[in-house]
Amino acid sequence: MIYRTLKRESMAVLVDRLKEGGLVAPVREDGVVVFRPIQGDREVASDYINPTNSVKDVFLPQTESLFRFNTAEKGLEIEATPPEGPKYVLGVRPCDAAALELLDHVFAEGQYTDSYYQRRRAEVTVIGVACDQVGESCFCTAFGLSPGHRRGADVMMYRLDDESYLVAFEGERGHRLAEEYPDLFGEAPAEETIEAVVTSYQSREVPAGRVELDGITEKLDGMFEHPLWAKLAARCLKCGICTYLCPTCHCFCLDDEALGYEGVRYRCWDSCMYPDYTLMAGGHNPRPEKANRTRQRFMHKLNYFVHNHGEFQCVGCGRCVDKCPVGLHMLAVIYDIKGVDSDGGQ
Amino acid sequence: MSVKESWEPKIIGFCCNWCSYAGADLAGTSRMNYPASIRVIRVPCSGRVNPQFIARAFQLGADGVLVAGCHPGDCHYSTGNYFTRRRMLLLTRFLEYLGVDPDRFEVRWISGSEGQKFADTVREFTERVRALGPSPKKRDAS
Amino acid sequence: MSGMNQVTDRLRERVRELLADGKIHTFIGYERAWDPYRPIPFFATEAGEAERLIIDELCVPSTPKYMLDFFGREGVVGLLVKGCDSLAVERLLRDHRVERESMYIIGVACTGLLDRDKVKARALEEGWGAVEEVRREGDAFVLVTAAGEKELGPEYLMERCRTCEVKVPTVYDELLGEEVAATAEPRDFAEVAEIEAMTPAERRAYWERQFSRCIRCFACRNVCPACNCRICVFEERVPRWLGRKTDVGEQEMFHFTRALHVAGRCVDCGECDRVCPVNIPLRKLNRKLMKDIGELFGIEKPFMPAETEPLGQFRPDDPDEFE
Amino acid sequence: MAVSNVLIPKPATITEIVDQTPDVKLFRVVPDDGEIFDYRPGQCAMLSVLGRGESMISITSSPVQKDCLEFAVKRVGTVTEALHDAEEGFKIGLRGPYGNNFPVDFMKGKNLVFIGGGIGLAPLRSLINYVLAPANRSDYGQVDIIYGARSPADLCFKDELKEVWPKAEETRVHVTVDVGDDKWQGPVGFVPPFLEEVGPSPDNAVAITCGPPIMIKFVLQSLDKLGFTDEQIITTLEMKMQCGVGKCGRCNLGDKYVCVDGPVFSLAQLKELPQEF
Repeated sequence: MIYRTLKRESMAVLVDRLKEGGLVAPVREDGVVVFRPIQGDREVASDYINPTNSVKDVFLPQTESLFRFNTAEKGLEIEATPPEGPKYVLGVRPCDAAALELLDHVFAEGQYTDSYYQRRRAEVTVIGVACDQVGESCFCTAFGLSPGHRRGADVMMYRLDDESYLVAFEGERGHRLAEEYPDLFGEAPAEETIEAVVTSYQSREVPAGRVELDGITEKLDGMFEHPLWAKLAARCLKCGICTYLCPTCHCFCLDDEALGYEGVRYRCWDSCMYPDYTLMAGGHNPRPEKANRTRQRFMHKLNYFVHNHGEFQCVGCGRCVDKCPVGLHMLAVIYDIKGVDSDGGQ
Repeated sequence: MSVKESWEPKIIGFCCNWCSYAGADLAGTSRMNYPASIRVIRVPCSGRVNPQFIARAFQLGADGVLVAGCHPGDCHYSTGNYFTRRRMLLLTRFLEYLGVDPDRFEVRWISGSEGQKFADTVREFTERVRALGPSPKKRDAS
Repeated sequence: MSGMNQVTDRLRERVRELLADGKIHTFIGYERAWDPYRPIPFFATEAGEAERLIIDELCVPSTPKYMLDFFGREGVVGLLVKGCDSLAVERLLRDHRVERESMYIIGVACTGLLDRDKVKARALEEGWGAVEEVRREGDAFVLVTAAGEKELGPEYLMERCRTCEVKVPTVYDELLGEEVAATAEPRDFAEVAEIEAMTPAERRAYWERQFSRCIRCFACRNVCPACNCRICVFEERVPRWLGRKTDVGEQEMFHFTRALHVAGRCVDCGECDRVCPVNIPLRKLNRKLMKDIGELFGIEKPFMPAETEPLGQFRPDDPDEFE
Repeated sequence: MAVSNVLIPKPATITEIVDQTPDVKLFRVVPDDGEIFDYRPGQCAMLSVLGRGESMISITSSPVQKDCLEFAVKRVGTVTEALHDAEEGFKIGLRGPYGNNFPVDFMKGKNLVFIGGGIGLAPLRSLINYVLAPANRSDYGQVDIIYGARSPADLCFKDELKEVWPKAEETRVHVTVDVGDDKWQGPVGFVPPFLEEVGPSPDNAVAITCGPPIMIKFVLQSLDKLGFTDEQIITTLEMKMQCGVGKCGRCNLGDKYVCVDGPVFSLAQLKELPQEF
């Protein structure tokens, strides 16, 4: 871990340099802030709570080419398509950075790993910016995170004063960035200052994060058949906004596009909230109802994932809370789960 | 040779079976000259032309799209092309609204006896599209 | 002018009776939820749950589309319907996607809804805390919040409500609240004209920027009362109109086609705009078509139940600009 | 730097196609690099028809067969239709093997009762031929194969049912059809009552079943009547899958993924899982 400072005006210089290697950062556009590649005169946004899409877009893109194929002359050639993408992602909030470590459980650990994901994780430097504002929908502290947490981030910036940032560089990728641009970063401030700044962020109050999650996994163990799921699911629009914007949701499908002999197999996001997600070719669907699918989503995040990986599959970023058109989101559901008898009054 | 020089416009023509396709046939059998830029797709009636077809044509890289049907009042199915006319009036404006150059889209009424009109239409349309240059392709495969 | 909250007690009473008598098995209304500024659809299935129902000027989401979830199911569903929602009901009825007998409609006269985003922004800025009640006093709205009563002027009205002419539902089994006269501002298409005034290149860039943001959740389709096909063309496998790939051309194909599929059938409820997570101005697509339908065919309000679908009819003397 | 990914298949060739029923064909497949992966009975593989998609198919050949992989495929969807339209020599993509396998060690020394319906015989066949292979035969006791299909024409693996398995050591084959035809002289009726009629003893036995969900449901009831315990019943599940490696998210039953933790489960294990299949 090394600390440095960065002058506010040097931020623009840093952006310009990172741009050359390929940079994704939040951009304000038509009233929303979204992660976008920074090209041309696109300006990096500041003063946002969290971009609408998550940093997942960089590591597990919504659409990713896996390989090209050619079936000409009754043959078959398959050629892997190396993952493309930026080298830096800037403006990541601590919740999103932490979400990457949850994705790691799925794509970078265990019997099977995904080399494209791993390569991006190895090559992309995650530059976080600690949260100056806490959103009404933010609840990261419920998952042991905070507005100043560094889990999953290679670099984290904290506002030191009106003129400069305190920058923390962690691990190989973090240190490399510090070494690459020595002219941009100034000497670390006194240790007490560092301590005070970091602590002030990490102990920042997150009102919605007061929600208590103890025992919820165990309670859900007995709630598979609970009538709550049908009650919750009634209002679902089956749009999957919750899953697409979620930094930890990772379900995907594979899809071929071909013209003539040539084609590409893509990996594209999919969503457990879609009716055809589990529909089999013969017409059988193990999750035919909205209630089945809603149950799957919340059970996965609060129960199954915990059983498999030892932690919740949620970082409290609040995107589903903000963007679900009908308020069927993690916070509401947590309170509803806590509010019912686990036997459903049966 | 530069791309621009070697480039020939690609035009998709939706022609109604009863009038415009017959008109195209007549142009052919009468040995009239018209550019090979057009790929004719025969449809039972211009009313069959779903706006999706046109969107798909542009998406896959057509430089221009022509819809041709019987003259209003002469539809083989009495009224099909009246519905087409309403739809195409809206579509022309909508494509323009989305930023598609209106010169890339053309609707014409061409009867079975109007071989010359078909040939002229294709020639004029091709030249107009040629002046615009290639249309940006929006999808790599189907 | 009085607010919709005045009928809350009567609404709860009626729903309690209807559920207790078994006249309906479900009632779709609203409840104040985790975010009190954004009430959500609530499905009451037991008489006791009627107490949770609310109705006020923050109850924006449209309820009729949920009727499709009950397709093929026995029994009657109760539905709380505002003026705009009644047009959605009529849409589904005219498309033969619901049976009138399968619905028991409680209509409520509405004088305009609040723009929840605007209200929310102000509430957050000024720290109002939770809202408990919304009243209407004359032209103003009074929000009873944790920080006391807050008054909001008519500038907080939703854009679409300014020109609304259907304040009283066109279809209902019983009506709560007093009939209100339709006093609408004249409809204009300023936002459409703004795009029309751009150069072709600007328009192209504008829409490409919008469509490139699309995350393909298709919430706009799912919420739309006019998008009620049993199998959407974009779910068809053969022929395949849309791949899974994210690509501006694919997204454009989707939004272009959807706009034309609902052309002349759109009820201008604005739900597509509301649900879009990335602020694609979808209503500007539908409104462009609505504007042209008015100009070309003289059908100014194609969404009114008395009108025949503009694209399902013709006049021999329609304008003909094609040679 | 060479790139690879667990989701990228290897080219393979369909060397032979054998019609089984009007809608089932057997495909013999050889990887183009000549390396047939090691697998165990009950495992599956992903078959790609490039441009159409990919499907998880159970391997119906047994590991004792070294020259090729065999897949029995029913025509039900996009990919299987494309496979059915293919000719010998057609190139496909292949990756695998995936999933767990039948507990061949647990079964050692026991009598085996196979209960299959329709295409459900495909995964069982891998185990049957493994058990009946000379090298393994002495490890297992009596083998009963109880199999049914909608009609005589819909019986898969007719040669083995008629000619091969009945002649194997200590092996009995019992075949029924839902509806007979002019030539059919065997039993007629659904598999569950037929199973009760055959009445295999649960003593020192394991029942292995695969078939359509509705058949399985009633077979489980019949096995219960016959005295089989949940630990003695083994089945293999089918789910929609895209990745085969426990990542794409759709084939889970609770915290278990059918593609990696299954597809083979004992009834005892299955009862511990959410009933969502």
